[in-house]
Amino acid sequence: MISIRRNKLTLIWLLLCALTVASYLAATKLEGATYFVSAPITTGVLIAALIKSRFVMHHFMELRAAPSWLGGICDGWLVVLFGVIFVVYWSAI
Amino acid sequence: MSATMMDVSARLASAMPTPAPKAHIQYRRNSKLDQWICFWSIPVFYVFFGLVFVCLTRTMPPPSANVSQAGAISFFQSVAGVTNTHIGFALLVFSLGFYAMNNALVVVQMKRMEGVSQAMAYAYIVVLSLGALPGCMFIAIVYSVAAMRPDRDPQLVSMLYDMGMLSYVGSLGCFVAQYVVFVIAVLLDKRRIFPKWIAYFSIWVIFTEILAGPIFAFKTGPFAWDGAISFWLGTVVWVFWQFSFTICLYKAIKRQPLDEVVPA
Amino acid sequence: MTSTVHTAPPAGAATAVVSERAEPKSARHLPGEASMWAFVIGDLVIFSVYFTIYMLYRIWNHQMFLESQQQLSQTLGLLNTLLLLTSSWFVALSVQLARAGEIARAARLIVGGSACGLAFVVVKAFEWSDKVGQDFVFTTNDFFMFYYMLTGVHLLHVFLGLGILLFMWRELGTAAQPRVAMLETGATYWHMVDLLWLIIYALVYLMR
Amino acid sequence: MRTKDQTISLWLAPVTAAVLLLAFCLFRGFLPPLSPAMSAEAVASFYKENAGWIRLSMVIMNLWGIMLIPFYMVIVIQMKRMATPSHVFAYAYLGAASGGGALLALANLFWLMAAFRPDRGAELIQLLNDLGWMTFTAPIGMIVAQNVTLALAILMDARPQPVFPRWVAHYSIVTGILIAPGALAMVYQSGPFAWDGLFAFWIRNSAFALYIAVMFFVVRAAIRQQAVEEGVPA
Repeated sequence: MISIRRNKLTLIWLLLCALTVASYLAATKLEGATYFVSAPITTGVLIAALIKSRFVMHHFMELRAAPSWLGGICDGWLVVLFGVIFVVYWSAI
Repeated sequence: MSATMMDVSARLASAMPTPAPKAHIQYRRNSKLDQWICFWSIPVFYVFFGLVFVCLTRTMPPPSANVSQAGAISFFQSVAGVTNTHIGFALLVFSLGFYAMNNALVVVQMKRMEGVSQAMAYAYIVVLSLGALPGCMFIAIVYSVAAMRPDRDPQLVSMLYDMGMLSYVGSLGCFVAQYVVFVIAVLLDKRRIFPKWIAYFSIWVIFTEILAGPIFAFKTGPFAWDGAISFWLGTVVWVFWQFSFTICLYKAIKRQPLDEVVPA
Repeated sequence: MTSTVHTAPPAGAATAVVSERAEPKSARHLPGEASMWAFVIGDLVIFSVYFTIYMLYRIWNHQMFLESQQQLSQTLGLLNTLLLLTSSWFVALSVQLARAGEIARAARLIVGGSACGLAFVVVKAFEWSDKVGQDFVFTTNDFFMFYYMLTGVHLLHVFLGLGILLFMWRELGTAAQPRVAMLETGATYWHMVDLLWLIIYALVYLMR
Repeated sequence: MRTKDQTISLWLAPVTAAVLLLAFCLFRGFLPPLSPAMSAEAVASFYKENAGWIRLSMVIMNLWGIMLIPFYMVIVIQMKRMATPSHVFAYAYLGAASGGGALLALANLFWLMAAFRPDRGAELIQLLNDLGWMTFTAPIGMIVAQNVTLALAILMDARPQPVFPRWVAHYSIVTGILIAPGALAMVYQSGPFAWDGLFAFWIRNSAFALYIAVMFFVVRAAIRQQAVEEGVPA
């Protein structure tokens, strides 16, 4: 019988939730009531999102056990997408 | 021509182990000539389609959705001045007949599927016969009428301009229904007449079709009828799909055994 | 009619994959069907185009986006993210259990995953109706246009995913030997829905 | 017993043809056809003066024009009897027939709308009139496709006793060629290819009418042949 409590997936899930709550707190509690342009917050939540995406792909979608070309494509996609997002964001600040 | 066909069929019939119940049935098993004719009507149709919409009438990529009445008039005058709109749409209404042949081909292949009733095949041809009118024919009629008299009341020219583009880019339901019917049939088909991935690709097209819905609410931005999401992304995905689909269709006909009897 | 039968593949490709999986194998294994992965990658590319266009419109009118963003309910956004993460976790566990032959537990986890997915839909419906009640609609401004479009097209993916989860549940409940490849295929789709939401959440709700 | 409905549908064709001919004669805009060169005021006053006749004729066409479809479907059924490699042409014919029917219904509605409130602005009446004529005359692709697919199916029919005789194929093609210049009504506003011209109106419509008349006899023979083959009284 596979244990859910002592399972790597559960650990990953806890990490994902922790990162989510942390980004939520960072975005809503750090800088007062009015939203304004904030590169540190943006960078933080985007990096958190990148890590979370990678976790979901790697562990939930089981890319860690998949043929490496598929993992390569998916990691490449993440790099390109977040690269574009960062470049667009930073180009405006 | 008929003599050679009967000759071939007779040879094939004698080579076949199964006895045919009726004399005429053995003749129909001799070739896939009719399907190949219909298949090659697909590139012919899309060459016409591209020629008409991209080169002649300049409706693809679409003219701006954010134009004044004067802008609409000048669109028809500039393009219509050289009678391109007229000739383009005359070619289109002529070539639309090929479209019926394309769709019939898909029906025949869908009827070969196993584990799917023929309801999906019939639904496919009905939604596309319907869709040809709002999706293709209507802009041809409306734009020829507009280009015919650009000196009409500017309000009317502007209305015709909108009517044409909204029907051409915004006729969604018939095509969503086409893809949904196709996805259901392909995924349930036990014979894999079409590969599963073309069904999955069709799901992209469904989503991009849905995202053309907002063209009725926006005149500028990504959701205008000439917008980045509603038009450009949707068109790129659709062109990719159409290529893949045509290849799948080609392979499906190619793989069909000569002696196979497709259910009537 | 009968002549068509013998041309059909003997048992279907999916079962072949299962029997391959049943024997212990150290080699790397593609979870689910390759065609689903083609779909997932294409869908991710399509969404990347949406995200890029969103980012461009955002920097072109940064202040307005921030002001509009402030009208969103951050709590509901957080709740929905946690719901989808939990749902994904359930489904991932379910596939793991199904592979080990614990079919009943796997089926229960699928039910849990679907319940979280449904809760996501309910929260989303509540959030949308709340926004519409405050007169923030699709045409209000560019931010709300993207907000409704991105969350809306994602919601359609959720609906499709809930349908797929239903099929997975049926497979676990009725099939004598559930096809693991089919479960993996469905789970891959569902995790993609989760993945897309994580990015939408960061782009639409959180970033400043 | 599979030919009775076909025989009834077959006889619906001359009835429909008669009704369409009646509507055609009652619509003052057909004999002679309205010219695209007419000014907006002339078109508006035409609709004002003839509103009653236009409504009568177009309502008749509205009610009975689509009744040609059962006849077309008999042709589809006969095409499926042919010993062609597949039924692909029959389905193409079916799809094209439904597309063509939708266009006739739409053209008819434009004319009826123009006649509904003839005291509307002249430009609006002219617009509806233009739309009606363009929809009626120009989109010939569907009819041509019907004729071409039927012709191809007949040519490939490998039965020793073909369902339709081979000359029907050639005749269908010729009719298709005679109808095709209707599309040029989108290009020309005057001359033989305008919607009131020799080719786009007179030849196109007469070729179509004659074709339906000839096909009536051809289809009747095919149904009889089917009845004999299946041992059923026609």
